[in-house]
Amino acid sequence: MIKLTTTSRRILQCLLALCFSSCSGIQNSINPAGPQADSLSRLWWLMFIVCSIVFVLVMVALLLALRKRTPHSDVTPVLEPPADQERRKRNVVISAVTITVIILFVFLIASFSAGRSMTAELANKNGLSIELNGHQWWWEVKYQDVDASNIFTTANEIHIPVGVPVTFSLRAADVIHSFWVPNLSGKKDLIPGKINTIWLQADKPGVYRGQCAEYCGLQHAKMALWVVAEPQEQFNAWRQNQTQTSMPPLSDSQKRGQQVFLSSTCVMCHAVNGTPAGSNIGPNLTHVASRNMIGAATMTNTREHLAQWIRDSQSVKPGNRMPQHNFNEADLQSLLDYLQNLK
Amino acid sequence: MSTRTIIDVSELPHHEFDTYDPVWWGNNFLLAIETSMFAILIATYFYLRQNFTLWPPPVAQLTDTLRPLPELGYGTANTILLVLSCIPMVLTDRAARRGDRHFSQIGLVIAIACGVAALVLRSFEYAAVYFRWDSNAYGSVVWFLLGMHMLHLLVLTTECVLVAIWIFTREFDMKHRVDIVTVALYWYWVVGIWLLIYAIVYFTPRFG
Amino acid sequence: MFSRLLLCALLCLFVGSCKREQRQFSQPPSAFKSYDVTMSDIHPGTPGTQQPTQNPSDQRAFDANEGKRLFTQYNCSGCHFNGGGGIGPPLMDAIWIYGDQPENIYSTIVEGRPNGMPSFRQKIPDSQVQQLVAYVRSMSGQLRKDVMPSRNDTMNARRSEQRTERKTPQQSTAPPY
Amino acid sequence: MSDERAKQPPEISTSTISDEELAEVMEREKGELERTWARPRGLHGWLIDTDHKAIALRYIVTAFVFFVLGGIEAALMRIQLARPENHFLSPDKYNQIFTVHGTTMMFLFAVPIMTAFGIYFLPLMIGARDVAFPRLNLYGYYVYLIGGILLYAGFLLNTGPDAGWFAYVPLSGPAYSPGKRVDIWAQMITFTEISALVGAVIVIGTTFKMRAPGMTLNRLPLFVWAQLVTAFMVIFAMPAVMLASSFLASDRLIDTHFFNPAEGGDAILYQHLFWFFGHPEVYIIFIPALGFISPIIITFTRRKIFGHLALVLSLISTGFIGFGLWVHHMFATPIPQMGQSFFTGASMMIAIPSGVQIFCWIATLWGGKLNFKTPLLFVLGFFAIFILGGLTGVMLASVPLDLQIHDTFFVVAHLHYVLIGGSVFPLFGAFYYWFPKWTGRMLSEWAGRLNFWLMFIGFNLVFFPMHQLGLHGMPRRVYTYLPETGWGMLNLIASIGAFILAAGVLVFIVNAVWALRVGAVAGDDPWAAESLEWAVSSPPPHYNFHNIPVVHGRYPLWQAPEDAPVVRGLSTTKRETLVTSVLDAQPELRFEIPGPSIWPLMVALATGVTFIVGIFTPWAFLVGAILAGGALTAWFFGDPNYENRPGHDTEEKSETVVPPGELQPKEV
Repeated sequence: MIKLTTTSRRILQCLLALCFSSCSGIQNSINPAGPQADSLSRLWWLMFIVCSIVFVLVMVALLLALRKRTPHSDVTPVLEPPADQERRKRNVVISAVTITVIILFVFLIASFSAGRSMTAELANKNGLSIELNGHQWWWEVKYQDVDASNIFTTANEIHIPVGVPVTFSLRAADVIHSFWVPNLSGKKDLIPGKINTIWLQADKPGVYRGQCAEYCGLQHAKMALWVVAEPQEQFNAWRQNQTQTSMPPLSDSQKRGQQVFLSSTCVMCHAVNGTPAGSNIGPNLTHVASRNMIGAATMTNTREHLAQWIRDSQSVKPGNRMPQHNFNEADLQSLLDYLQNLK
Repeated sequence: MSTRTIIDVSELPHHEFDTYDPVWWGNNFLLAIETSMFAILIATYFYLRQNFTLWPPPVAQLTDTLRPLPELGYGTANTILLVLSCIPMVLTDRAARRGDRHFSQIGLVIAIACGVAALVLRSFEYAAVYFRWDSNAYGSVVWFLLGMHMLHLLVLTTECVLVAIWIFTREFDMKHRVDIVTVALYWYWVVGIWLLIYAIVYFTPRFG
Repeated sequence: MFSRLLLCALLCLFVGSCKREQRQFSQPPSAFKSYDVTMSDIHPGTPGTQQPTQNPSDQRAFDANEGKRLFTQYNCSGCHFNGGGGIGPPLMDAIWIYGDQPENIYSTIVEGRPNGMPSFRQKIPDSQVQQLVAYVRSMSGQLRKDVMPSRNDTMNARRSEQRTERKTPQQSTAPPY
Repeated sequence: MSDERAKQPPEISTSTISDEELAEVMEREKGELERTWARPRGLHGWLIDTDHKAIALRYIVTAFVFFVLGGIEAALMRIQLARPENHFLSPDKYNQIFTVHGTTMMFLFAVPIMTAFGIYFLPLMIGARDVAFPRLNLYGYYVYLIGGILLYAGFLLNTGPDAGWFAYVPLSGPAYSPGKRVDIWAQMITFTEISALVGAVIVIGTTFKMRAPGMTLNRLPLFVWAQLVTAFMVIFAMPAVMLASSFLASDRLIDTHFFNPAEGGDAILYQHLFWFFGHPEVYIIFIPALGFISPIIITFTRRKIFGHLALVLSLISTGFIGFGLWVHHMFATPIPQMGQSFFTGASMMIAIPSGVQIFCWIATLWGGKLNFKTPLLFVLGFFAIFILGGLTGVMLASVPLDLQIHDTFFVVAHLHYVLIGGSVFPLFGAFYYWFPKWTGRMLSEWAGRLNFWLMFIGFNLVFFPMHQLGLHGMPRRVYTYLPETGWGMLNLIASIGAFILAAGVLVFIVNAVWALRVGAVAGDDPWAAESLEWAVSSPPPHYNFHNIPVVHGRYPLWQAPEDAPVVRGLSTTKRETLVTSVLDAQPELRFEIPGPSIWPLMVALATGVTFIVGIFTPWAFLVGAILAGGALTAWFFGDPNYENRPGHDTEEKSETVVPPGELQPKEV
């Protein structure tokens, strides 16, 4: 009987938790914000409810089987149980198996149709196309366009217009990563030497967090990104800005900051369009100030965090590829001025 | 007083050929393991082939041929040798079954000679493959195929040597007659697998 | 007897792996010096601080491997190619113009050398220079075998560092070209 | 089998004997038999002992030690994840720990301990005196031990593998895993593979050829069926991972290009190879556990199992289908749609045989004379947990849904529900059920119940919240997470549960130690069970059966007639057992089983040297080959029974030394 309570406890806990979870979260697969995630969560709920019922039924059957106790004195083994009883059991078992098969068929159909809905109708629409390149441990985002002047590169923050299907072609620079924004769709792997494709579409504006879902080494845990879904015109404005070259330094401090940037380690890995800095080993910083997060969505993009990141990113994200820098205070401040000006 | 029947097995033999002997079964299942290993290895060969437009990959500095196909000479010689080596093995097998010590001694010696010769030929076969194991995936998988089979040749020959030493120096007892039959089986298997590998390594690049 | 053998095996392992597997991502800020960024690439003969002969990265497989990554990343391969040399002198042979010791290579990278080797002072932090030094020495097999990098995931230019036999360094005063 | 039919069945004479006479003869033979089968003296004797029971117990103890180590690693991970941005472990350490945890539980605990049960009980259940190849058996154990020690030596020396227990390339490859960490993983795989394959061959050989007269395939116990199916799966699955790990090692050590895309290699190839083994692996762990459940249910319901045939068939079909669904671990990779659909179908299909078995067992429980002892309790726990895990498994089989929950904590929850629920709970049931047979003493009943409830509640606390964590988007294998993700609460619950679970295991250890000292004496058959192992004393004598029994049904002890015939005529001075025909178990041979020998240990050491030193220099393979060759030669030329000649001193000294001549049963 204790078993019954534990079982029911689990069911209850499960239901509660799921109901709760399904109404919040910027990185949540059952809080869909796009057609794919939506059909997925519907598939999930179907399977979850059916499976819960099956589970409860089997448990009840088990408990009913256990209710009959016999005195321990009676231990003579039963080798020939009553035939009619056995026949009844056989029928029950057979029908149970049949029901299982039917349920599996339903699941199979449901899963196929869901899979179809995820790819089919988006595949032939033409929308935005983005090339996503996974690095240890950050995301390089290249916006493709027929018009060469609209092609630009950013990192760790993907802006997409609401209601427009976005095609991602996924590549990896080093090891296997996996691109996953639960609120929008399932995950796809980024595999060296291969090109993988996934379609996304956001129906509600909002910010959705994604994270690398294939173990990729030391900082797998802190390889995240943000997808910002915004109305078309807002998106256009953003893209307009991104295609520009970097803001020229205005104040003296910013000018010095640029000098520091160009004559120290920064320039070896980072690119700032419109300056000699053109390396693409680290994230492209042309519009770094316009981003919400730094360090692959590890910290919010504030001056303090930026300073901490430049000085000693290893304390925040041990093992990441950004070395420590011990600029003196003045240089650091002017560097920060410069970077924060890169809107 | 209650009595019970006795099944008296004291007359039963200690060893018998084929399915009677657990050793026979043990040996066959080891062969089954190795067979599935080779099956997967061959699958790998064809899987990797998909990544190449030309197989084996062309080499710029080769002028006479576009594709450095593995040269047939040594491989073919080895194949012929191995196939022929089955004849003494079959005879040894028969001899062991009917308990002809002298004959099986001769047979084993010939077999060992064939084994050694095959090993020597094999060491030339690697050179017949244009690529080294560290040149590209093609080289790697071909070397691995040849190497794995060579390993079996080596084990097989050693096993023959051991059995031979025994029946030359010690008694020609049932136990070791069973061993000879088992070794013979292993021999047929090694040859059979080689025919497959030979066809795949040397001819699939040529036809198709 | 089994246990004794085991003990020996353990000891061997320990000797090998005490330094080899160390992955040190950050020095305490005190360890690296604060400097004023000079605004030009010309450094009138200010000698760089000499590194101790013993380069800690020489013991660490991770560092040697990082060095290998940085070697292509910082485009050392642009001149030295995969060590075979081209615009710059080859690094995988036994001939050393400015010395084969870690501190020589360190100052070669930091100070630069005549005939085209630029100075990377301020451009590459010490820790990474050390990793590069370790890798450069591994190209001619100067490090322990179990520390040197194995093959990379790119086109197969030459056999991996861990399979290159150790070359005995010879000094050469001849200018590269 | 055809030419077996062709051959004349060998001569077998039958006679009758009164029980008194029989008892008298047996009394006279006893001493001789004891001496023939006894373990040689001292440490040396312990090292070379080939008694399948001794070896199996060593396997079990070793594997359990690794289980505890793996558990400790799990606890460390749970501490690290208990709250966001925790600094208890560095990412470097954390990655090593979860890799070693997975590797330990899969390769050093689950597979070996299941094999060990087979090695211990097959001969006892089918009425043989030892397994088919005792020395190979010993070799298998030593190789496994070396593999385990290698992994942990590496781990303690900061050389623990850190690329995950399935070590995907390129991360585990030469370019991204410098040092020797992954090489140690690859070689450890090789060692455990060898021992698993050896174990499989032994299980099959023993089951096919060493069954007591009358134990036709039709009467084979379900435990043995499970072991047999598992052994066949091992034979076809393990070579794949052996190749995968050797490809990986050679890529890392001698520059081959199997997984280097730039030279025509392929990263997906590794995943195919690994999962072609990796998925059957799950069933290799799980099917033997099904074999534990049936005897426990039979014993504690006091009735024949419902649907014996259905159970056997579903075991076999599970074995087959198990090979048809490895790709469902790779749905996120670019795999053609067609393939995906096929593997979805197969993955769902596997639910059917599992369902059949569950239903049959429940039908057996229904109206049986239930006796709620701890083993049965654990089996009931198995039902609750495994069914839940199976249902989430069906969800994971669906391609689109899998794309959401693949590689998240949902999968972590699922696989622990299936493996702990499906294997560890039955395993603990089996501990409680068979402990008396191993030691002759009973485990405490109330401690058993405490153990069960702690484990059951603890387990669900740890792993149930992980389902939600997965749906909330928490990927697996992260060493920490940001506070704003809101995963803190559920993770904390899980971490608390981990320690309750650990407490449960601790209770078991205390219980076992206590029982060994002062546990109630069990007697031969404390549960009044049906299978043959309960016919012999607890712990069983070295020679298992004095007279090979004759089996009359699926439930030998329940169906044994008063005057069951006995098999006589096996030598008492040599280690002989009866070999019978594969299908209908007709006596065929008096097979002489090799006795203790030092050479298995030597060959194992040679193997160890080869692969461990091979990490550092390829020359090791030459040296190792020579060493192994020498040892094998000695093995081959060694007298199979050189330790067991009469007069050779053993720890047993019997008073009744009768000249062997009189002991021949013919004169009875």
